[in-house]
Amino acid sequence: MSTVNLIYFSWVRERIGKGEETLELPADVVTIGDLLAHLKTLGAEYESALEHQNVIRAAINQEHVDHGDPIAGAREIALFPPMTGG
Amino acid sequence: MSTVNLIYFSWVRERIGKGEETLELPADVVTIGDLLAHLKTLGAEYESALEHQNVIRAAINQEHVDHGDPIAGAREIALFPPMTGG
Amino acid sequence: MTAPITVRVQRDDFDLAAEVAALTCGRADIGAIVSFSGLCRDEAGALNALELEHYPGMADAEISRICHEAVERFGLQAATAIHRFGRIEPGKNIVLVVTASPHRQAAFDGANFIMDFLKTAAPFWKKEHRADGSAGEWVSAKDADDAARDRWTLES
Amino acid sequence: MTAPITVRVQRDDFDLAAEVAALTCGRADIGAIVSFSGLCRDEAGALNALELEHYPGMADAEISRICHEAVERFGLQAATAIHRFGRIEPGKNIVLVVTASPHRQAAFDGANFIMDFLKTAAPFWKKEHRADGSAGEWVSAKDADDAARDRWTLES
Repeated sequence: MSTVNLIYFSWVRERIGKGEETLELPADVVTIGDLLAHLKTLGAEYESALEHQNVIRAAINQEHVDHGDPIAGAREIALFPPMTGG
Repeated sequence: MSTVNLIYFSWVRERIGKGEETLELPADVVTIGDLLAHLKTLGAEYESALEHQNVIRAAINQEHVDHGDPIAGAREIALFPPMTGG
Repeated sequence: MTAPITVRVQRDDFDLAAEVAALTCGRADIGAIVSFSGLCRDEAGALNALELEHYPGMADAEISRICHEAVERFGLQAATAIHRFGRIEPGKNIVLVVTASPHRQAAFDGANFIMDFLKTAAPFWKKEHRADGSAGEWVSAKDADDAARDRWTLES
Repeated sequence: MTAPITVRVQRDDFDLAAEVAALTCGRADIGAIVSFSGLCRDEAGALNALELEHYPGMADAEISRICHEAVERFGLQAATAIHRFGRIEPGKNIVLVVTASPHRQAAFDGANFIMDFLKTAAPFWKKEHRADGSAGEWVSAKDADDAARDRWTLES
């Protein structure tokens, strides 16, 4: 088990219904993809937020990562839709 | 014979030694190229100014023209080097 | 000498003239300055405002990274990027990018490059507040923005 | 509606912020504003000033023609171009171009296009006044400027 701070933005935040939370992750959650699959088991709000898993972007410790990247060492993992700034 | 106002800029002006003049042109001066050839017969200052004839740019009534363009109807013909503004 | 880079993420508006003056700072070796201002746009009168959400910390870090890359790639003499967050009404500023270089094309390319990556990599999200009071939608990311970003890799 | 085009050829300096404000003029349908400022540049401390000679009348007419072409080609909402003449010292403004459009690439392309044609078609000539008091040279036209202009024909 490892503890991470999760932080959500935009409609991911709205659908999950909170901006951040701290979770204990099972040892078999190794990558961002594993994390997304794990979150979707936590309830309908997570299922709705992460339904189109491919479009979800992630950052570990405030740097962009891919779904295949490992989360080992992450203090903060952010999940959000494609960015629309500028 | 036709009468035109000639106007010179940059080093064309400096080498000819004047900014403008009014000239009577012989009837066989039909194009800008003819005009340049004619001017070069008028003295060493014109020869020096128009020596590299290909680089000389021309405008008739304040619009860019090519050396082959006719000068018929010109009130004002300007001769100058390639532009270096901006 | 490293080129000065100014990055700010702020709620308040910015002053184009002041940012350009700060960037040139009396230097005589700058030949070209390009600025890009991105504004909240409303063509049909249907929009009350945009709400810009951002990821504090990461927003600054990403924009800084993009500016450093632009400075190195295009040999810029200076770069400034300011991105606002919060509620922004039509006609108001959202983002400012300013680049300086000895020659014009590098300044144009640098500002263009920063904007393309800022759009696709800086963690900001826009939500609409509609004039008719209906529930606002989150603005969708555009494929065209990804394509604009990708041309910088394809060209090199 | 025709896009407002502002062209001025003047001895005095210009004010970037005032020109941008005049161009946007409270409109809410503009999404992108790009400005280009060209400055008198002196890297080695060898230059006292540039003297800019121009062809009165034709200078305004050529710049207007270029701006109209840019507005039509890129669908600009507005364009401003101001070119100074006379003595201009290092660090001071020579030229300003501002473009506005709904989306960013048209604003970038429009300003870039106007500058490329302004450099090669607007009747201005630069002469150097050197710091050592020696006779100044007329600045030579650059092949690179012709190449930059020609890419707009090759691309289309």
